[in-house]
Amino acid sequence: MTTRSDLVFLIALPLFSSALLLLLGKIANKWGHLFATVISASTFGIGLYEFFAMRSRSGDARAATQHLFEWISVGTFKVDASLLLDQLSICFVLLITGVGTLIHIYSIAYMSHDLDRRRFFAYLNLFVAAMLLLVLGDSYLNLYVGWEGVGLASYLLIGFWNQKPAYAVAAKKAFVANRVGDVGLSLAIMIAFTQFGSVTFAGVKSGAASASPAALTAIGAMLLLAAAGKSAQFPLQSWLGDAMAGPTPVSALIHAATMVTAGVYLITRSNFIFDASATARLLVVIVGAITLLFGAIVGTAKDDIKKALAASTMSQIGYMILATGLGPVGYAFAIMHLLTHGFFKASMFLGAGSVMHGMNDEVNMRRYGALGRVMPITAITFGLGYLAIIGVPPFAGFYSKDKIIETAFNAGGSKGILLGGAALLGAAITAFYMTRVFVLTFMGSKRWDDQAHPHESPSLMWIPMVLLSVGSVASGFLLSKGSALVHWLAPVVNASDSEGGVELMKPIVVSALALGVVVLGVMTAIIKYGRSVPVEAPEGSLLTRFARRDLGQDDLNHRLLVLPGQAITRTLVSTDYGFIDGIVRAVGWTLGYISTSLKKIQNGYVRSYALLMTLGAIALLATIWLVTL
Amino acid sequence: MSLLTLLELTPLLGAVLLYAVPRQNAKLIKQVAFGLSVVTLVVSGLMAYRFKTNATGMQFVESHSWISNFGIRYAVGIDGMALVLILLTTILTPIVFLAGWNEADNGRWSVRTFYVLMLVLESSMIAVFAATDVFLFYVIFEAMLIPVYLLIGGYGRGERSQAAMKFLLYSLFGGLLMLASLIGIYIISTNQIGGTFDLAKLATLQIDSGTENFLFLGFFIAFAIKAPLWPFHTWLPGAAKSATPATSVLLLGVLDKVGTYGMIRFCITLFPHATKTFTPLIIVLAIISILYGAFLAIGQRDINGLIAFTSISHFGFIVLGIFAMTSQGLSGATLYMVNHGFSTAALFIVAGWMVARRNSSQIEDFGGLQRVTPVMAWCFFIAGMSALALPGISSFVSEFLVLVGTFTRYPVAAIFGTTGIVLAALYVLITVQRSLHGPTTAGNEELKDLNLREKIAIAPVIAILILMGFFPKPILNWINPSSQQTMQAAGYSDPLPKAGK
Amino acid sequence: MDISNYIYLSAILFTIGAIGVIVRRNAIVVFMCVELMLNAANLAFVTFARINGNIDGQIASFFTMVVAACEVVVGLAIIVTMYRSRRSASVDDASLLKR
Amino acid sequence: MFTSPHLNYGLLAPILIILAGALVGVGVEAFVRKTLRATVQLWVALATVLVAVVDLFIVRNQRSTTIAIDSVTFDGATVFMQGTILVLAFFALLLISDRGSFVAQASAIPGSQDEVSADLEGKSQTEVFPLTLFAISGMMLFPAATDLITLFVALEILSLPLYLMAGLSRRRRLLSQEAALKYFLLGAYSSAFFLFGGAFLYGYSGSLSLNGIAAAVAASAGNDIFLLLGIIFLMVGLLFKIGAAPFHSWTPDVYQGAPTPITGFMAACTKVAAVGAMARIFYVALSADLVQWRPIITVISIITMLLGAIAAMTTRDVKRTLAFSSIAHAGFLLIGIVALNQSGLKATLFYLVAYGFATLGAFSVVTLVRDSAGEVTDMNRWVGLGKKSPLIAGAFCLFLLSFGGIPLTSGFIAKFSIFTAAYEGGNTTIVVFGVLTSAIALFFYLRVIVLLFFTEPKSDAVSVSIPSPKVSFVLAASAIVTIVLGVYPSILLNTAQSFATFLR
Repeated sequence: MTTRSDLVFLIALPLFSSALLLLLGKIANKWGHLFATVISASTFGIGLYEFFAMRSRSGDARAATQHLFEWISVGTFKVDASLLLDQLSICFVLLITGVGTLIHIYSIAYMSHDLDRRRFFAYLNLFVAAMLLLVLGDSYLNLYVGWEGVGLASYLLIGFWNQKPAYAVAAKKAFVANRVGDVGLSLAIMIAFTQFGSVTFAGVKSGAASASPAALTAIGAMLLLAAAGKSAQFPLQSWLGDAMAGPTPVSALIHAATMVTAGVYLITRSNFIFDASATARLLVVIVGAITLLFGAIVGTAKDDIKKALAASTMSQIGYMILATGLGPVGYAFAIMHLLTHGFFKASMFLGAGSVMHGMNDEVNMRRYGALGRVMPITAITFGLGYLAIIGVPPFAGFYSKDKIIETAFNAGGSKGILLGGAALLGAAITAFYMTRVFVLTFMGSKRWDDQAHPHESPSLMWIPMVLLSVGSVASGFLLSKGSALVHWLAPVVNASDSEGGVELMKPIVVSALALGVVVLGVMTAIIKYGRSVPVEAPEGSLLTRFARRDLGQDDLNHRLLVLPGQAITRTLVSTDYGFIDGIVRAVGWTLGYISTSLKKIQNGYVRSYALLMTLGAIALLATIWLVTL
Repeated sequence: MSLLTLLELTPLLGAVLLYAVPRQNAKLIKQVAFGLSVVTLVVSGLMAYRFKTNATGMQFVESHSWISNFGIRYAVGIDGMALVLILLTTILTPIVFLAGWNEADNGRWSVRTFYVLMLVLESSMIAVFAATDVFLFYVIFEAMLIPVYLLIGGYGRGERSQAAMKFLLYSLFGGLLMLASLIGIYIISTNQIGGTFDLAKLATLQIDSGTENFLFLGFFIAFAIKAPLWPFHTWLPGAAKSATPATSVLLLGVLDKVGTYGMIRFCITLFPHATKTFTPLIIVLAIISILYGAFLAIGQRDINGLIAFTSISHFGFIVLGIFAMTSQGLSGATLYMVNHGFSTAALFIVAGWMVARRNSSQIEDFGGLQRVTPVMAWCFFIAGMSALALPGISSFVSEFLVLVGTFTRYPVAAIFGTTGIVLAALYVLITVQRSLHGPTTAGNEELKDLNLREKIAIAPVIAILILMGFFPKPILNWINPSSQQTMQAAGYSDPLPKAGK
Repeated sequence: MDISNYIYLSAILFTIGAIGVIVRRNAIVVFMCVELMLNAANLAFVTFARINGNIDGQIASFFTMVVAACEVVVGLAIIVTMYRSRRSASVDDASLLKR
Repeated sequence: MFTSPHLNYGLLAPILIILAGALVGVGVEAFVRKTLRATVQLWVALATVLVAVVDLFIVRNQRSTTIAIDSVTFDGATVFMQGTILVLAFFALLLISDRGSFVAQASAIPGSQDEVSADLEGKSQTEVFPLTLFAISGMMLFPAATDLITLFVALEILSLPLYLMAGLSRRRRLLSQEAALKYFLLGAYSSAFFLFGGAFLYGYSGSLSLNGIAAAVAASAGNDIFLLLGIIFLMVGLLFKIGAAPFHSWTPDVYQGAPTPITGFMAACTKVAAVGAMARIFYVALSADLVQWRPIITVISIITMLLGAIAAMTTRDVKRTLAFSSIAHAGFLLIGIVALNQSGLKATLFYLVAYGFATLGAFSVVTLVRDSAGEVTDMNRWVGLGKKSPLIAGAFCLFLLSFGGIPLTSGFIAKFSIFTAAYEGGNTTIVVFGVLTSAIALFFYLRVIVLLFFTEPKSDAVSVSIPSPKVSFVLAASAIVTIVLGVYPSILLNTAQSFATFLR
């Protein structure tokens, strides 16, 4: 362990910038975006510096910590505000600050016409700060702060145009779905504390060795729930599509490249839990496999370019989650796919943003077509990303996704075949729907009307796109060359050089298979969408319609959660007045009634008063008589 | 005279001083009252400065015979828990004065009466947390209802006198039950150690379990009404809807804390065995409160009613933490009291401004405020975030401590409690969406954003909310010894980690 | 004759008086019934004095007579005023104060 | 051989002074000019009471059971209760002397020419002062009396003047006369019971003195039928005077019909005397037989508290409400008798003072709320009084809060002490009921406060007449006592503690 004193600036700088821009208000309108971008770039600078510093150290010294202050200390519950920068977090730091900075630059142009651009940049910086805290925290609770912080930033950015009610609803939905996941994270922390008396990664790791399997499984399941919430995994996936309500740069940064991958980070970070619990791992791969197919299927039916990409993101993160569930070696591949995905998906989202920028914010791909000619740079950068995601060698996705498919097959037995098969099927569908997106947007015939004047975006926008597409091309090769990333991460995830499990097929066979299904998917898409595409979506088959409705996820949530929730609320509201308060009112009413009746005794006749007295005396006599007898 | 007594007397003397100001000069009255509350704040600050963090037991102790026939003493003293609640009082009072500068103008009575009542209330709230003689506590506990009653009934809105009446009747009813228990424990002390109301001495009594259960219930129901815990809560929404923001802040922010404070200070300390007996029941009630309050909050149309129900949910957390009987639960609950004070204060103050501007408290009448009045909208948003316990804001620390403390002993309860955080997100965000987001509702286009006075009033609250989210340590350092002492008194110790070292 | 019979007599007189108060409407009669009750008590006192063998009871009865006389004075005054203003001595007519 | 009885005039003096004053008053009635009479009578009455108070103060520490053979006992409780009665009576006299509550000529037919002319002549009724003094003397004797005859005589001395005074109201004379009639008939009826009970106790014990009865009770097992009849009938008479259910039904009617100052006097002082006598009888004579009567008094106490509190909830007349409140308080006071210990007696003494002053204060407010036709007691017309005369309405609320037992008022300490005493005596049930009743009772006290302060005044709302110095004095004194005894009750509690003994 090395102690560093500059880690805090990674978080403090963007946080400060965000607060400053928000507090200064209109004063900062002129320079706010530039300031935020510079800050973001400087965090990237620090990140790079730290990276090289880390590389220059070796062995255990690579991981660095910084103790800031004692945050909470009650009894044995001690949580320090401490940062941990190790091989895993530095990957994220570079991704977040790097991609983040590019997207800052992109946004300067993209948001140039928005009156609230300053606020947008403040939110972006807030996001960067929170995300860095998420990956730098040395304990689950620190992570939690970042975890909710990015949720807040995401909420603010999805609802950036919240004057539109639908967007405000989307933001709320994202936050609430995330909160369900947060319940998982909270409970995981509580179980961890109850079991190990510590919530730091190190403390839990050391405790996990001697913990009961049940506890570990419980923690694992709860962490998975948390990951599912944040990373839009089944069954908490429904918010991601709606989250596209936010400005496109946000979709690129938060809902594609970084925040949504936090679940993968969480599981990877908690490898010591999952390594010790096969059941938890099984749950993870099930969720991953379901989601990767789910997202892929939904992606085939979406006409909204951003929603199609969002579905794709969901599916790709499904791959990563699947990978993390495959044991020590899977973590590295998950992270690798996460990094390459960060490049190519961000690149494609920015491309989509560029298209929208040129098309008056039109998002329906059926109204695009033949845009490749008017937006060549966008088309090329998007195309590179496209090739990367479908896994064409030598683009980035080929390296990372292939490894996952391969590892899935190697999981052993029927489980391996099922998972490998799912991953392979996912790859085929991915090839299909991504080809569909690309063809619908950039090729074929022009379907936009004359009011649209598509044009290439300004340089501030395309430069980041180009840089990202370079990443989409090269990152896979670079990371996997000599298992660079696997070795780099090995100290954190305990991965050994040899890939675990039984080798079902030779890697080359898997690659061939994968390529085969990809070609199949691409061909199908070209055949289906290559020629003419109706501007209005055809009704489509039952499956298509079902996929358009996100495979019924919202309907299911509506029936299972929203309606009963509303019913409970209504019932309780009426119960509160009618029953609980009603009892109190009934007591009052009864007393009043008794009071009125009692006063009937007071009828004004002196003789009846005398009678009452006499009866009273007789009653006393009778009582005492009875008592005495 | 100890500093503590001086602190109690400062606002009271201030109230007297207000009578020297001519009744017509409302502005001067407000300024003097505000000045006095600041003086009180300074005195309390001085006290906090002199407070010895690591010392156990009561500090600033003072004791004089009051009603010698019953061994009743004017006995005051504070530990960390009392200190933080007193500070909460003294900090919030000037803030609500500033925030609600004009809210007394249209009351039933004069502006002066309003501030006199407020200062008397402040004084009695300080005294109630300082009292170490159970009888003294009881007297103040009851007597402080009167100013609140008059404040709601005299300066509130809507069905104010009904709401005020309901509040008073509920509280007095609880108080009477407590009185019965108070007498019971006094008689027991008479038989064992000579009649006394001294808290520390009463804690040493040997009470047979049947009696102890009854005595416990007397105290507990009184506190549960005050806190308020389901199903004793139905007075709160009405009171919150009718009271002025300043009154609501002091009522929900501070006064109701007497309930939870009393549970720790009296129920647990005096009746440890009964506490054990009733803990399961109370935990169930707390869980019901958390979820029930949250659901009802979701179903509210009135913004103040919403805040009231969120408070019921939050009080559920506090009670849960208290009766979890772990140091995290207790400290968390105490911290929660403070945080909830500031968080509700922020909510009520901003909601009060919204209501005053729009002249309606229906959530549906707002909408799109973020475009019209961004600063106010931001303040409301941050207050909302503190209500849903967003990490980075003070309430997160306390809520998490409560849950983690509960989990170590009662995991199932903690799991139920944790689901409350989803509901919290719902009620806050639904309200935010309806009132701040969306297109600007007709009639709201001309609403004015916060003025400088209002900004100055809300700034410290928000600053505290955020600051204490990151640096709760000084306060926890004050609170922790109290929690330890309470646990010792109740005969509990923290559960040990199940695995590992 | 058994001396306890006087006690029974006194009890009967008392009961008659009490019933009279309840059933009679004329204020004077009602008042006379009260006097009857007082005299029943007197009889009891005297009888008990005899039984107990001391004269305390007899003395008591003298006091009672005096007090009863005083009561008559006051009572008649009240009843007469009442009668003058209402032209009726029925106690049932005096029932304005109720509820 | 006849030996003249030994009378300790020194200790009888307070009573004798009052009696003498009353006789002087009668003389004044005969010899002083009409125009001066009212003033002279007031000064005579006040001076008499003052002298009696001073005398009582001088002899306060002497104790004797034989100041009039063995019929009157001068012990701590006697001193305290006589003192209380005298002080309360002093303030009541000031109320009584305030203008215009009394009829000019009681014998005149309401509405007749007689009455009008008497009114025009400016005659004013002044017999009320000697009557009051006579009543006071009876009240002082009642709690001091230790034999049945003296008790009976004292009961009548205190009652007879009150019967008359109840009928002296200047306004609404029919109601006033009706009140007098009801009070008289029922009072006489109850004293017949009292006497009959006394006869049986005498028959049982062979003695008229309380000590003699106590000795007999202690000697026998106590289930003698005579004893039981005696206790029950005696109890009826006493409970009637206290106003406990089911012997309470006169209270609302008489309180409403009687002139307000008299109601105040009666409510405050009679309660002291009757409770004092009852306490003495049960503490001294019958304490050995508590198995028999304690359950009964307990039940009666509970019924009385509940009835008073519940019935008051829906009552519309202020004086009737106060009457029901006084019934509820009778129930609370019975708790002190049930307690049957020194704390119980101490608490009862304190309670009587607290209650007495609050009652006087409350009724003095009632005298002030008027319209052109005199006092207005319909509560609906008191609406919004707090706005017009906050001070008067505030004082009224203070007294109500004290009745309700809100801390920092004398009523709270009173309730607290009496509950404590009962708890100490092992009567937890009655404490629980007492607490519940207090909650119900609060409802109607608060209802009045809401009417006064939280309801907009109507157009036909009444005015508050400017209080004369006398009424102001009473009001202020009552309010001060109510607060001082609430905040620093030790002053009186210590006294009550040292005086709370019955000599046997």
